[in-house]
Amino acid sequence: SAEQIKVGFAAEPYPPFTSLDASGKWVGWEVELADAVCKEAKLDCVITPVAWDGIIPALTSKKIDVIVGSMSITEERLKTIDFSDKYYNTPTGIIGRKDDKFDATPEGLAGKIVGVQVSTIHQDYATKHFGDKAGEIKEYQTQDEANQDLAAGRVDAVQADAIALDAFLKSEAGACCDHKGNVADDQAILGKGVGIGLRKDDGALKEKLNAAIKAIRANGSYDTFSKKYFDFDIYGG
Amino acid sequence: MNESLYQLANLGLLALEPPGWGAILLKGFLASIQIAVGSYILGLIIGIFGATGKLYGGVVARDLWEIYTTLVRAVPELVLILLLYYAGTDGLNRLLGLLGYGSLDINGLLAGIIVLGVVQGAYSTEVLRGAIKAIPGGQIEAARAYGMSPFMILRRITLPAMLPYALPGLGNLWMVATKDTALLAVVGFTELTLATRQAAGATKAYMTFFLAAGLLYLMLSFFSGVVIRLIERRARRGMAGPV
Amino acid sequence: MSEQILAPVAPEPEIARESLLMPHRIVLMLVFAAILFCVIYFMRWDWVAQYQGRLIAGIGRTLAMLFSSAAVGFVFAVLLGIAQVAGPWWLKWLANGFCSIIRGTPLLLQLWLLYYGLGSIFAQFPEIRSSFLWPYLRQAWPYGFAALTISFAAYEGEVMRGAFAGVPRGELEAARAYGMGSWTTFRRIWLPRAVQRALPTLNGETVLQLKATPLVATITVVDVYGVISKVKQDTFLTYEPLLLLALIYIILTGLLVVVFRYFENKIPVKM
Amino acid sequence: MAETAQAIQIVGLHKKFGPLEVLKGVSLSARQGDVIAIIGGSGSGKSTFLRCINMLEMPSAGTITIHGETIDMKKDGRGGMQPANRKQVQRIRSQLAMVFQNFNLWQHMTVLQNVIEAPVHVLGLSKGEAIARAETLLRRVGLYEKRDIYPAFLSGGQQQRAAIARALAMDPLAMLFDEPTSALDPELVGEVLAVIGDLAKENRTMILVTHEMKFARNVANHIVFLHNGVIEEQGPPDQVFGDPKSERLKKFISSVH
Amino acid sequence: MAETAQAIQIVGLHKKFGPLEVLKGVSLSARQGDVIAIIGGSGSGKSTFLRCINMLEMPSAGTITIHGETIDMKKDGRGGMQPANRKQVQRIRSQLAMVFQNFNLWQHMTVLQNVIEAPVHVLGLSKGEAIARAETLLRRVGLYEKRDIYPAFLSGGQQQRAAIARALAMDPLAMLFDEPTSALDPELVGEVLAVIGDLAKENRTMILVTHEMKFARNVANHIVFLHNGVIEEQGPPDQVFGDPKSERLKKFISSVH
Ligand SMILES: Nc1ncnc2c1ncn2[C@@H]1O[C@H](COP(=O)(O)OP(=O)(O)OP(=O)(O)O)[C@@H](O)[C@H]1O
Ligand SMILES: Nc1ncnc2c1ncn2[C@@H]1O[C@H](COP(=O)(O)OP(=O)(O)OP(=O)(O)O)[C@@H](O)[C@H]1O
Ligand SMILES: [Mg+2]
Ligand SMILES: [Mg+2]
Repeated sequence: SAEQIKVGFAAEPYPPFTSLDASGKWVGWEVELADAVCKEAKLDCVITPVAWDGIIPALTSKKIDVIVGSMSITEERLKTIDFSDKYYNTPTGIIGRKDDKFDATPEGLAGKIVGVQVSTIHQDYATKHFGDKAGEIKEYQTQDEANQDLAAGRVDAVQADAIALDAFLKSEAGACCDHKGNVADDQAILGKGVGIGLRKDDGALKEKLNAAIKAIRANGSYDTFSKKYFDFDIYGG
Repeated sequence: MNESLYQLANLGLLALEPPGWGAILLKGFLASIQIAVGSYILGLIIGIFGATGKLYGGVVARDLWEIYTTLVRAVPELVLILLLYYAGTDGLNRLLGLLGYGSLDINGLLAGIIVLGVVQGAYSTEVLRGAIKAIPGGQIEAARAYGMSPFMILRRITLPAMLPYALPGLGNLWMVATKDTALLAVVGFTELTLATRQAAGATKAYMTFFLAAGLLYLMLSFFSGVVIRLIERRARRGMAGPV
Repeated sequence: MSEQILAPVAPEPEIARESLLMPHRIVLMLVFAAILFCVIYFMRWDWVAQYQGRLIAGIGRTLAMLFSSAAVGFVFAVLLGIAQVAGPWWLKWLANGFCSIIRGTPLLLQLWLLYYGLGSIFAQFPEIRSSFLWPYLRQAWPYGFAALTISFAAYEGEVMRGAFAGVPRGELEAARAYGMGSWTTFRRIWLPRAVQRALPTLNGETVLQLKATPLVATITVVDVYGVISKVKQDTFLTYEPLLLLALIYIILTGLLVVVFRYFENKIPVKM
Repeated sequence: MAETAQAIQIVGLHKKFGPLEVLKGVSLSARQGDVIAIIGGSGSGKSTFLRCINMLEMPSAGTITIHGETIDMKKDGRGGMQPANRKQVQRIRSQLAMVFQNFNLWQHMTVLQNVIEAPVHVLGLSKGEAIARAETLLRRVGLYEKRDIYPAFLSGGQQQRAAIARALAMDPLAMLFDEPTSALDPELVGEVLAVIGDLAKENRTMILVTHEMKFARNVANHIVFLHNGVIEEQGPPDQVFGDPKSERLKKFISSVH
Repeated sequence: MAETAQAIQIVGLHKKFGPLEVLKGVSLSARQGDVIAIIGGSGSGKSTFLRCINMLEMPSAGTITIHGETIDMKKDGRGGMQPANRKQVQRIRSQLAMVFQNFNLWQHMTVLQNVIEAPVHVLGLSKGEAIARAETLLRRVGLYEKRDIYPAFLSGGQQQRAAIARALAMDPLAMLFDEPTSALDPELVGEVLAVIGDLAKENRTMILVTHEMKFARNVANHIVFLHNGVIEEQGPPDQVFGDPKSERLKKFISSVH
């Protein structure tokens, strides 16, 4: 039978990539991606939700075998874990309340409270680029909480993956807010896109996953399920 | 405007059938109860060994149990859960690896039970130790005088005789066990609290779900309270008046 | 289990009085030293220097949370306790209900209910948003403080109820017989006597409260637990930060116990 | 003059506990310097009567006059009475110092603190003054050395002497003793009775409930025999003990001896 | 025959508690049917001696032989002794039924459960058999009606009678009583002594420590006077009580009467 691997998701909702629906199923773009990759690589994948905060320790202590969690490939993370090739890449955006006009620049954010999710590239980016000017960089365990606090007025701006922000803005709760722009790029922090996280000694698995990602890109299934979620090319440049 | 207030009344979100989230909550609740029961029983077993070890064990055993109970009771459960959850299973797997076995698949439920059980064990140890000390010494001496073996004394006399003294403490511990399951939310285990947050996150109806979960916990604690009182009354039937 | 188990329970040697130099103790200490050595030399601790300042600030915030919530919570606990012992039936009923509800639900849930639930409702009222309270209400710590305070009040309310009820009636009667009014009796006799009785329990409960404080990190209050979480996420280390955190809490617990011992010993109680 | 000489005057005191009428019209007057001993069988209402005098129990009917001041009472809704003026009751209580059977010392205070507590917080004495007075009194009852000890570490006799010092510190118009020695071991009774005996010699107004007949005879100048909630017989000790009139008193005296 | 007739034989028993030597070489032999009363002042070592017989205390030296079987002991490292064979000790204990001063009934069991506990779980009787035996015995000590009551709800005398039934249920070779009536109120002593007196008439081997001299004289056929850890004097009751030799015994007897 097929090799069994445990696919780690963040247990906290991260729409439209991974979230639980009312019937208890995990749904979202990344779930479909994981399915497609696993099918292609002939792997028997078991979805294993873990706390985002502990997702890397969970990987290294073998509670899970791969991370499919919109985790960007960065130098810092590469010191601890390994990544497959990227499977999507999106710009980083900033949103704020509609009645509050500002730009996604250090100057625009001067004095503002910026919410980010912990241990994300956004946290590092915001700390480095906005840290001095902004009123405070507030860290949240989940993206969802950051968004929630923006709606509740407890932060002025939220920096995150533009797509995730877009999903929030489209939701009922996101009606309060709009997109203020994307931040200037910083490859060293924002990385080279999102990849599947792996343990360092898992070379064989990495080969398989890379081949599978390439294959679903080539055979069109990647585009098929992406269309359901996005009206643009999420794979990026 | 008063969207959340409106949602408070939107009980449709709690329906058992999707799009209601009732089933998810109940599943989480069930998981909470499973963990609570499991860890409580594990804690009791550890507690029995701990209490007898502390009272009757050799010097080494006594010191080791003392270290265990002191450390566990001084460190926040949250920290212990993180430490044991990651380090515990990691260490176990490494040990198994060293011994040449494959890695063990410890699922979240089992890990949760073990982690909370170890925490509960420290408190159980103290409760049971106090209860055993409260047994009049003569009762155990009488058992010796009638030729009972040490294990039989433990089984037939010590454990049942200490029960009335231990029950109030054990009752409290059960209440703690039911509530400590919520802490597993921070390691991503979908028990009631995390299920609540997932539902709340998906629907943004925070108040509705938090209050619903609170009600479930309250029901559990109320029901437990009734059962504990019944058990206590039964265990105290041999005692004249309140202790 | 040797014949030892047969021994009557009474003669339980006081561990503290035994010598630290017993052979097995020395072995234990050696083992401990070896573990300590391994921990120091085989694990990474270079980050400690870098986070030192934030750690100290975090400890400060933890202690601030602990003491402020315990102090305010204790005032409420006294009220809850006395209400249950001496109040009219409806007040008894209310106080009792409050204690049962808080004690019956997890603190984590209460915290989230206050922060995400109540907090988001506040945000929907422009009146509140424009009021002078808003700068506070939009922060996280007031919610953490409120949740911790309420929880402490409920648990201690039970303790104080028992303590108030346990003060011998005769001592209160003596106070009345010497012409003290109800407030003087309460302030000079009933309350101090009840607190004295409750001190050992309060000690334990305050340690429990200390251990509950890290939960506020889940609503973005950066206490020492929050700082350690950050270390974990920045460095991708797991065990080292958690071990340090455990050590910090052990030390704080030890200090609390010592402080309470001091107060307990101020009024000797005959065994 | 005749007014003030009448230290305590009680007229027609009734006390009901629910349906049970414990006191059925008891009257008593004590002049300044009187030492009155109340004797009687268990359940005859002695404690209740004493506790009514300083309003620890509310009488159901009757008047209580302390040094010419009658305590105002009003009807509560449920057929009982209640004090009309709480401040007055507190003031009168502070003038009638009660010594309890179980001492009722405040356990969280040292002996000295116990003695100065009420003078400072009820009478409003300065702390220094109260301490000076307390130390004199403690020396008198032979407890000066124990002044910084907590009551739990004293013998019963010492505790009762501390309680007497506490009562004396109020410089009361009259002292009320409810079986001050019955919670003591026989060996300790003597030391407490000695202290009370000394007080009696000083012309202090005292009302004491006691089971120590010999002591009552020696110390009191008036004996009241309570039975079933009424005063069955009263008079000077020699008459009451030497020549009891009623059958019941005769039986009581013979049973106690 | 001479062997088995010797029910209990103790030779040169010593017992030290730390530096304190409580028993300094006590020897005693009881034939089948003997009733031996041990008397002596407080602290003379009576209880310790009785507790050594069934090894509730480990003797420091000496031998104990029950119905011809000598209990194996070996030296422990620290100058004391310990049983060589735990099973043997348990077996012998089950043949020597002890009745304690404080009854020591198991509080979590009813009277009947107390009585059948050891027969079922130590002797291995079937439950039905044990209950039948227990009911006979309970009837004998007059507690049949109380068989389903928990001990806490019995009077002291009833508790002690239940404890005696519990001991009898083991059908023991000998019974050991340690001051079986001294924890009882005076009114209740009689009922327990009556039961023990009946047992004595039945030719049951018994060793009893008692302060009830009159009872000892009536019931025992041999009196042992223990003083300071040695047997100061022993003999038939009439001789020991009627014509004591040693000064100490004389003094003891006169002090007790
Ligand atoms: N608070 C109360 N409620 C109901 N009944 C009471 C109360 N206090 C006293 N009594 C009853 O009143 C009666 C008289 O009690 P009291 O204590 O005055 O007797 P006493 O003469 O002091 O007896 P003793 O010598 O035993 O102290 C008793 O029958 C008692 O049961
Ligand atoms: N477990 C023990 N540890 C140390 N000393 C003990 C112990 N048990 C008894 N002793 C001491 O041994 C001495 C004899 O005690 P034992 O109880 O045998 O006296 P006894 O003759 O039964 O006196 P009593 O009539 O008061 O019961 C006493 O001095 C006692 O203090
Ligand atoms: Mg009385
Ligand atoms: Mg004895």
